[in-house]
Parts: sequence; C-alpha cells; structure tokens
Amino acid sequence: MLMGEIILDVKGLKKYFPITKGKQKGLFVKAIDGIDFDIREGETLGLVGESGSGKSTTAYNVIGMYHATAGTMTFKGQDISMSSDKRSKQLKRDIQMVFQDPGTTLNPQRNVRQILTLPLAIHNMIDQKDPIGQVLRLLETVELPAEYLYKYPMSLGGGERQMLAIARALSTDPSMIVLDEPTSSLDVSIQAKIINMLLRLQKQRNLSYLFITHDLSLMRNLATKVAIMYLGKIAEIAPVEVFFSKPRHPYTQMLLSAIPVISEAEEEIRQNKIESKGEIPSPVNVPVGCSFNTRCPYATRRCFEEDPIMEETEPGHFVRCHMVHT
Amino acid sequence: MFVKVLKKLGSYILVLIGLSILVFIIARVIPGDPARQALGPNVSEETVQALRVKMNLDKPLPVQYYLWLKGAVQLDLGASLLTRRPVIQDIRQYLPATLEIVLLSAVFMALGGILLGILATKYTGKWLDGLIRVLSYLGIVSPSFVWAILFMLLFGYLIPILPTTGRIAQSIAEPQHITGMFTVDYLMRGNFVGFWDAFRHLILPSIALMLGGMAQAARLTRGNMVENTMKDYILAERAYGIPEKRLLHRYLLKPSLIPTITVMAMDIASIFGNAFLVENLFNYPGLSRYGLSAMLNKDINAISGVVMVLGLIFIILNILSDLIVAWLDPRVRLMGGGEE
Amino acid sequence: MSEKNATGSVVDICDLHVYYKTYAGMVKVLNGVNLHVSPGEKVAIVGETGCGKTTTVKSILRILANNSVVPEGEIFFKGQDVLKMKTAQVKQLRGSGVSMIFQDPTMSLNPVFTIGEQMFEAIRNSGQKDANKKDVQQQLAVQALRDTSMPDPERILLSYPFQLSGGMRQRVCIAMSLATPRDMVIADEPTTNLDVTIQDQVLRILTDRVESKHSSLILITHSLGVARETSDRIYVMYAGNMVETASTTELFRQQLHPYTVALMRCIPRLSGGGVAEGISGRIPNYLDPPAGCRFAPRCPMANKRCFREKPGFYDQGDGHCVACFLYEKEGGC
Amino acid sequence: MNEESKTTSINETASTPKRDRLDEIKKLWYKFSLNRMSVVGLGIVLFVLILAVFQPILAPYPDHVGAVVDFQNASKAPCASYWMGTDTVGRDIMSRIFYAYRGAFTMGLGVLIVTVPFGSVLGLIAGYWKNKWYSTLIMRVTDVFLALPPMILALCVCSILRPNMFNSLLAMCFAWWPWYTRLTYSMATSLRNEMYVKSSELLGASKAHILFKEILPNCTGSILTKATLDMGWVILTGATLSFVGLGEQPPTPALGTMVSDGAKYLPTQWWISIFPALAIMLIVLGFNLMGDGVKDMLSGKE
Repeated sequence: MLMGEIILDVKGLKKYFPITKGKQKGLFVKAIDGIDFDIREGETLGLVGESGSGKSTTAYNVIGMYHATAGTMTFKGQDISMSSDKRSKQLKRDIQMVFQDPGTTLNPQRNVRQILTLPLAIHNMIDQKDPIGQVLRLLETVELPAEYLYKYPMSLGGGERQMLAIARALSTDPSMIVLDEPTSSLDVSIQAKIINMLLRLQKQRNLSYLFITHDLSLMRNLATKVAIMYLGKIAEIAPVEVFFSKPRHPYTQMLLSAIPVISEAEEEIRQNKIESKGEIPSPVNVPVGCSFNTRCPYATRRCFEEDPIMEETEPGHFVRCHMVHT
Repeated sequence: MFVKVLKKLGSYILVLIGLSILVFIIARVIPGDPARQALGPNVSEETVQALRVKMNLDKPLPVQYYLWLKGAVQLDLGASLLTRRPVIQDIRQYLPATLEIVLLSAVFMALGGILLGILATKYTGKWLDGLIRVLSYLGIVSPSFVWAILFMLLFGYLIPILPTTGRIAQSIAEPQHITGMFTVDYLMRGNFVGFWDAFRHLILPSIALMLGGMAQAARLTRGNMVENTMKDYILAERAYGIPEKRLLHRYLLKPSLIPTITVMAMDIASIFGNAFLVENLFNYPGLSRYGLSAMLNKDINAISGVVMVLGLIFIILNILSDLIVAWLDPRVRLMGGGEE
Repeated sequence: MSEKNATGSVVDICDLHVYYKTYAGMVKVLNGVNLHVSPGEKVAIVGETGCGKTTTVKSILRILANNSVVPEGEIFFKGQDVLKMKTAQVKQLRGSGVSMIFQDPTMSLNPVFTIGEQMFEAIRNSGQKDANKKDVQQQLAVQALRDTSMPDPERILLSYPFQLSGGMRQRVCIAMSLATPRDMVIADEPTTNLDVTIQDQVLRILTDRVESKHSSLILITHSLGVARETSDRIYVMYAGNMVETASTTELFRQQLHPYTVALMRCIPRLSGGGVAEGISGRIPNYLDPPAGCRFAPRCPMANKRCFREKPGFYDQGDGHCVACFLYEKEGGC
Repeated sequence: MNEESKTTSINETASTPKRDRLDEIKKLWYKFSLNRMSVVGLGIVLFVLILAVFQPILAPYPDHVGAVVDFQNASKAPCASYWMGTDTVGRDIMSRIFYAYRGAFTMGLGVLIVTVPFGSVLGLIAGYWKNKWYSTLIMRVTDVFLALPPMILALCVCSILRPNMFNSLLAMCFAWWPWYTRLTYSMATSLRNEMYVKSSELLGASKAHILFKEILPNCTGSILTKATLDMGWVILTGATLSFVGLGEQPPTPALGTMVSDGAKYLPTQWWISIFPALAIMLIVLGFNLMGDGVKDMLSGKE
C-alpha cells in the first residue's frame, strides 16, 4: 500500500487531570502519560485499549477538547497542542470527530437538516443557490434517504444515527476524522455496514482515520496500523499485518487470547494463549516500573523496578517491554 | 467527609448572611421611609424623626445594616412597634407554640404520606390506588386556609368534638414555662389532663396544615416506588424468590424514599408558610400569627425578626434532611457523591 | 408435550408468545418460541438487540413487566407448568430452581444495601436447610465469593455495590446465583459492558461454577464468539423466533438459516478478510409484524410463500433444526 | 431493561417541514391525551378561561363586580336566580367569581411571563459557565431566595408595599424566579456535558447558539411542565395574599378576599365563602391535571 505524507505527528503527549475532591486530592489522574504516534494520509491508526487506558482522552486531545499537559501534536506541519477554542477555523474544519454513542451526540431537539447545516453555517460553506440540495447530497454520501431531511434523531435507528453523525463530520470536507468507538453500541450487522462505508469514504476522499476501539478483531479488518494502549502508555504499535502475525507484548497476547473467536483460522493467531487475570489499576496510582507488572505472567524483578522504553524490533514495530531482548 | 460537612455548613452560613441582607433590603430599603411606613401618615414629623434616629435610619445603608446585624447576632432585634416589647421576647413566647404545631403536622405528614404511598404502590392500578390518587389531588389543590375553614365549620358547629380555637381550654391553667410547648410542659409535670387538652387543640390546625404536604409526599413516594419496580435490582431480588411484601417494604422502599426526604423538608418549610393563615384562623397564638399581624401592621422590626428566625429554622431543616439522606444512602454517606 | 417432560429436561418452552400492551397497540414480541434445556447443558441464545432474548428468559422466572400478556404457549420447569404455578411454587422455583444474572451489574444490585445483606436474603429464600441461621448464611456467602476468586470475601460482604468495579459486581452476581444449589442459571449478557480481559475471566468463572454445581446454563449473548466458547448448544434468535439451533460445533461447521449465514459473515475476524456488507433493512416493527416468516423482508432467498406462511422448525438430523422453508421436512423439533 | 421497547417503527412516507410538524403535533396530542385526566384538566382550564374572558356576557349579573348594593336580595341562599347565592350586600356570588377568575389568570400569566424567562436565562448562564464567579454569585443569591418558602417571601414584600393587585404580582415575581433558575441551572449543568453540546463547541458554534439552540430546547419540556403547574400555584398564592387583604382591594372581587369575607358568616351563610373556595380548588386542580399531561407529552418517553 502506498503511504502518503505524515499528517498527524504526536510526540510525548501527556494529559494529567488534577483531582480536586476527596481523599486523593492533590494527586493526578495520569490519563495519558507520554505517547508517540503518527498517522499518514489515507491511513487508519487503530488505537486499542480497555476502559481506563486513556484511548478516548487521546482522541479528545487530538480534537482539542482538552489542552495537553505536555508534548507536541503537529497536524500538517502546524502545532495543534492547544484546545479547540484557540484553534483556527481552518483547523477545526480539517479534523472532525465521530463519537461513540450516536444517541448522545445528536441533539434530540434538532432535525436532520439543522444538524447537517450547523457545521456548514459555522464555516461559511453553505451553498447559497441550493442549500437543501447540499444537505441532500450529504445524506446521499452516507446512503440515508432524502425523506429523513426533517426527521429528528429519536425516530432514526442506531445505525442511521451514526451514519448521520458521519455525514456531519464529512460536511466540512476534513482530511482527518477521529472515530471514538463509533460502532461499539451497534449490532454486528449494522456495524458491518458502517465499517464498509467508512472504508469506501476513506478511499474516495483519501481520509485519515484515528480509530479508537476496544475491538481488536475489528481493527484487523480496518486499520493499517494498530497501537495498544495500557494505563496511558502505548504498549505496542505496528503495521496491522505484523501486529497480528507477531504480537510481542504480553498485554497484546493477553488481549488476543481473551477475544472470543468463531473460526479455526482465528484460533491459530492466538497460539500462545495467556490467561487473562486482574483488572487495569487506577490511573492515579500507576504501578512502579512497568505499569503492566501487576497482571503480566512473565514479570521479573526488573519489571517492578524499571519502566521499559519503546524499542523498534523491526521497521515500524515498536514494543515497550523488557522481554523483547530475551 | 469531615471537610465536606464543614463546607456544607459554611455554605449554609453564607445563605444565612445572604438572607439577612435580603431581609434588610425588604424591611428597610424597599419601603423608602420605614419609620413613616411604620407609624402611618397621621403622626407628626417630629415623632417620625425620633423613630428614624432610634432605628439608625439617619445613617448610611451599610452602617445601618452593620448595626442591625450586630444587634441580631446579640439577639437584639429591636422593639416591636405593636407590642412595645423587644421582638426577641415575643419570639421566645410564640415560637414554641408554632414549633409544637408544625412538628406534629410534620410527623402526620411524613407517616401519612409514606404509608399512603406504599399502599398505592401495593395496589397499583386497583381501586385503592385510584382513590388515593383522587384524594391526593384534592389535598394538593386545596389551600390550607380552606381546610381550616372547613374544619371550623365541621367541628365548630356541626360535630363539636374538637376545639377550634386557642391553645388550651380556659378552665385549665397554662403550664409552667419549661420548653414553651404546652404538650411537652404538661407531660414533664405529669399533668395528663392538661396534656390531653393541649393536644386536642393541636389536632385540627396541624391536620389542616399538613394535608397538602401529605398528598404531595404520597404521590411522590408512589411515583418513585412504581418507577423503581421495573429496575433490574428489584427484578433480580424478585427472581431470588424474596416475598413481595418484604420486597416492597424493604428493598423497594429504601431507595425510593431518598428523593422523597428532600422534598418533604421543603414541604415542612411551606407548612410554616401556611401556618401564617391557619394559626390566625384558629386563633392560635403562635409565631406565624404574630408574624402576620406584624406584616399587616408594618411592624418592621418584628417582620425582620420573624423572617430571620424562620430562615434559621429552614436551614436547620435542610441540615436534618441532608443527614437523613446520608443515613439512608450509602453513596452519599461514604463517597459524598450521591445521585448528582 | 407430556412425553417430553418425562425425558427429564430442566426447561421446556413450547410455542411461547409474549405480547406487551403499549399505547400504540399490542407489541407482539415473542412469536412462538421453542426452547429445550437438558440437565447440565449449557445453552446459548444468540441474537441482535430487540430480538426477544431477554423476554424469553424473563418469562421462565415470571418476572415480565406488568404490561405483558402470554396469549399462547407453555413453559415447563422440570415437568411443572410455570405459567400455572401457585405463589408457593413460584417462590420455590425462584428460590432454589432457577437464578438469573442480569446484563448490567451496576443496575442489578440494590444500591442502598450491602452485598452481604443482599446475598443473605437470597440464601434465606433458597429453602436450603438452616438457611435462616446467620452463620450458615455467612458461611455460604463467603464460600460462594471465594469460589468466584474474589479476594477478601468478608470485606466484600460489608461493601456497597458502588464500591466495587464492574467486573467485581458481576462476580458477586455469579456468586449470589450459585450460593445455593440451582437447577439452572440464566445469564443475560453478563459481560456486555465489560472489557475483553474481564469478560474472559467472568465467563470462565461462570462456566466453572455452573459445571461444578452441575447446573444447566442459559447464556444470552449477542456475540457468536462468546456463545462458541461457552456453550454446548446454540439457539439463534431473530425477531421473536428461534430460527436455528444446533450443537455448537455443528452450527459453526454449517449454518443453514439465511439469517445465521448473513450474521456470521458480518462478524469481523481476527484473521482478517474484511466483513460483508451487513444485512439490509431492520428488525420488523412488532406492532405489525410480517405475517409469514419474520425474516422474509430482509431475506435474499425469500419467495411468496415466506411472506404468507410461518415456517415450522425442521429437524435436519442430530438436533440441528432450522425455521426456514428451504429445509422443509416432515416432523418438527 | 425492556429491550423490545427500543425498536422504533420507520415511517416511510416522504417528509416536508410542514408535514413533519403536523405529525409532531399529532403525536404530542396523543401523548397528552393518553392520560384522560390531563384532558379533563385542559377542559377545566379552558372552561374557566372562557368564563373569565366572557364574564360580561356569561355572568347573570355582570355589573355586580363593582360597589353594587341590593339589600332586598342580600344573603340569599343558592336559588334559581342566584345559583351560588348572594353576599351580604346582595351581589351575585357567581358573577363575582367569574370576574375574580380574570384577576387570577392575569396574576398567573403576569408572574410567569416575568419570572420564567428571567429565571431560566439566569439558570442557563450559571449552569453553562459553572464555577465562574458570576455563576457562583447567581446561584448564591438564588440559594438565599430559596431559603424561604415563596409564600412567606411574597407576604413579606407585599406587606411593605401598598396593598393592590399590581404590587402583589410584583411580590410574587420577587419570590418566584429563583425556582426557574434552580431548575434550568441543574439541567444546564448536566446538558453542557452532553456530547451534542461538546461537538457543536468543537465545531466552533457561537455561545449564543449553544445556549439557546442546543441547551435551551432540551430544557423547555421541564420548564413548560413547571410553568403549567405553577399557574395553579401562583393563583393559589395570589388567593392567599388576597385572603389576608394584601391583594386586590374591594369592591373588585378576588377569590381570596371573597373567602375571607364569607368566613365571618359561617356556618349559616356558608355559600358566601364555600363557592369561592371551590372556585380556587377548581382552577388549581385544572392546572395540576394539565401539568401532568404536559409532563407526559414533553418528557420524551415513547
């Protein structure tokens, strides 16, 4: 696959939230604790992790909902580590987002036309001659019928709502879309439809996706690059083929082993099964050393003392584990 | 937890200070000239001027407020223009009577409301539920002064079995002042005849006061309980074979009661408000009747005094309801979080 | 049906219809469901949102919403007709026969009572010997929690639900459901809101507990993967009907019903290869469902007959049954 | 929960703004009328409104609202020519009640027209910009007002001012606004975290758009429900104020004044106070029942 230019480059990104109440007052929730990744034009980076891993916080930082604590984010060569109210209109146009639950991201009191017109109006992109036709064309790109123009989100199905959310994201003609678990609340038959549509749109418009999910099997069929996050850090990142053929990090292996699969071919991918145990610790009290040491079956003394650094085991494949040398 | 309680207490103190400013504005700023307002148009300018000086009205507003607040903190609320006595002395005399009536009313309201709510839930959709609903509507929409009039008509003339006026029969001597609440004072002295008579005098006004609140509480309790019956945890408990009765009285009631408590505190506050009329109608010498006559006679010191005392009582009421909610709801008790 | 009861099945549901009365009219959710669970068997019901899975299992425990009606059908629990049971029998059924684990562990534990209070209450109503004694309750509860690999069970008993994580709460629910012996456990999407590594642990504990207590299990899930890894037999459900059932290995070897086939293609695989386009259309409106096969409007193979007539449940051998005219045969399941 | 209820039917018919609006209204009416009592409530309110508006036509003695004296017919019990009897100076009680309803409606509408927008906008601002100094200030002031029941506050203010209808309306506005501030404040604080608000912020929508087009429409249901119920409560409080003589002054009839005047002649001339009392209960009941319907209609439950 031909790769384009790097469009988003994230270096050393950190996001800490101070705790203002209760017993842990004065401490920080280390939602993201120093991550690096980049996304190229037309590429999909799948950011995978359990709840509490910091994957959504990463997405919110990219979109500008938060102001980064440390680190740099550059988008098309331009610094974007500021929050959205300080970003230029052009930048807001260029990075769009689709959220997890379409039921909550669409205002129940506004109809389809109002929802789709809002971004156009903000960015002065309304086609004055044919404003309705413009909205209808948007509906068409996500395969929603023209009859929906004056419907309210409540009367649409879950999948249709998500398609509407995608249409809203596309309306400003962005070059990158951040997708935060867009299909996790939907049934597989609807998920399949949306995934195929996203792939088609990506090809047509050379879009870059930052795709946040907890579903590794979905990433296998969608992403060009996969990163695993654990407690605010990236544990392993690799091109999709390499990632699934040679998973190196014990956490990746544990995740793969835990996924319920439906065929023999899939069973083969997870040959060295690691039984999953324990829960993700609180991001306030991150374990000393490697943050995965509380659940890792291979943990040695070193893992409890020293935090491993990211190492490139082969071109494009980075692993953060002391074990890579053994 | 301790810090949280302190913070909450601090915010209540802030409210109390705010309330004092509000009362000050209502009583001293809005009327323009409170002294003239108080004395009426038929008094000579000199008398009014003398009162102005006496009430510090000749000084700038912030100074006036400071002096008034300083007095209030030292329990000096000025003299009543009507009774010619210090307001604080009047309050000491009348407050226990009102407390007595409101407390009884609140007990009736809470017990009756919750009981009716449980009954309505138990027979959801049956005739009893319908009856309770109709009665609740009746209770909610009838102002307490209408109840008071109806009771006076009914018990004063048609079936005179309960007294409709005053605190105590004329043939019985007033008790020695201990708490000021007649029922309690009689009991403490072992005078059961007195207690019974004082108690009988409380019944009608307190029922007239609480019917609206009771209806409100019944509806709310029923609403919360019926809503919770379809919650997964009730289904789960039912699926474990817990008898319906126990389910209703324990596992459904407790979580459903929590939101009712806060509303009930507000209802008790409005009982104080309604007492202004009801005490007057029953000719019951309580703080509210005193307050009302102060208002009708523009007795400014008395008005500010009564309102400040009531404000203090409502804040205590709020603290109590916070405590009860914390006692019922472990999320509030242990986390300080709760439903918010 | 009577001879079936003699075979010693735990639960037998025959042609069950359940409707809900709503303001818009009668919502006809279950449209003749058949389900059979043998002792010790682990059965999975797989289907998408709104297909009636939860309604089916709730009807076994008679905990359907007040606005539900059962116009047709029978439910047998160990040969007794559940729908005709008296209060005492229902209490026995719930107390010691069947227990249920709900989907959302944040919702299925009473927020204002401790775990202990709730577990003791469940044990007290189980009809177990000495279940009224405090120490017996304590002992059984602690043992049950320990069996679900909960650390420090005594402390857990004193905690309130909100003090535990989602995975822990679901383990408490499992422990509670198997604190006393049960003929059957129903688990309604017990892991839907949990992370995969937690899901893995919870499912392992669940199957382990069910097996060691020799109970039967009905596991409701929307994930064929979860069904494959936990169950002996699978029912595929669509719009209020069982459309296909087979042993787990058989079902994954060969799917017959067009819905099962399409569903299987939509699932993203760890081995890659993309996903199919999905199933067009959506689940029928239960107020006015299609007269014939409820899948017909979305079915690529449908013909006129499918729209008119409801297919039976045809046995293809070895208990592999399909509700589709393509596989019409003599004799039902 | 009940997963089946989530399935929605899909309406295949083409949509136009007008048609959808009409459908929407039909659906709202359907939800409102589902509870028969709400329709009864609406009926009561409309009935009373007609009586009030067309008092000069509908009342048998429309001029009895003034200082009319007719001693020949004084203190008559209800009869064919005076359905609700007459008061001590011979005025028809029914005609006076019809007229008093005008004051009641004016009072209710007047108070709500002032307090609802004022209170709601304050709450909206304080809720959206939570923790800003001005929001804290707004909410602290609101808390102070909420510390007293509106009845006591209104009585206080009223007693200081000259007793008339306008001043009692003013006093009630003074007591009523914080309840709307608190309502919209609590809604806005939760709505501002809704993803649809976040996403329009991210798009760069103006604050005015977010406050009035995204957040406010989601509060209107609760505000309208409360306003409908409050119509009843304002009328009731107004009647209370006039009951103690702090409202409309004689000879103009007010419901509260009529009750208190009549109370002196109990029990023999019971009709003088009982009918106005029933009149108060009727209108409050009407708005209460209607409020439940409005709640069903706008709560968003299917």
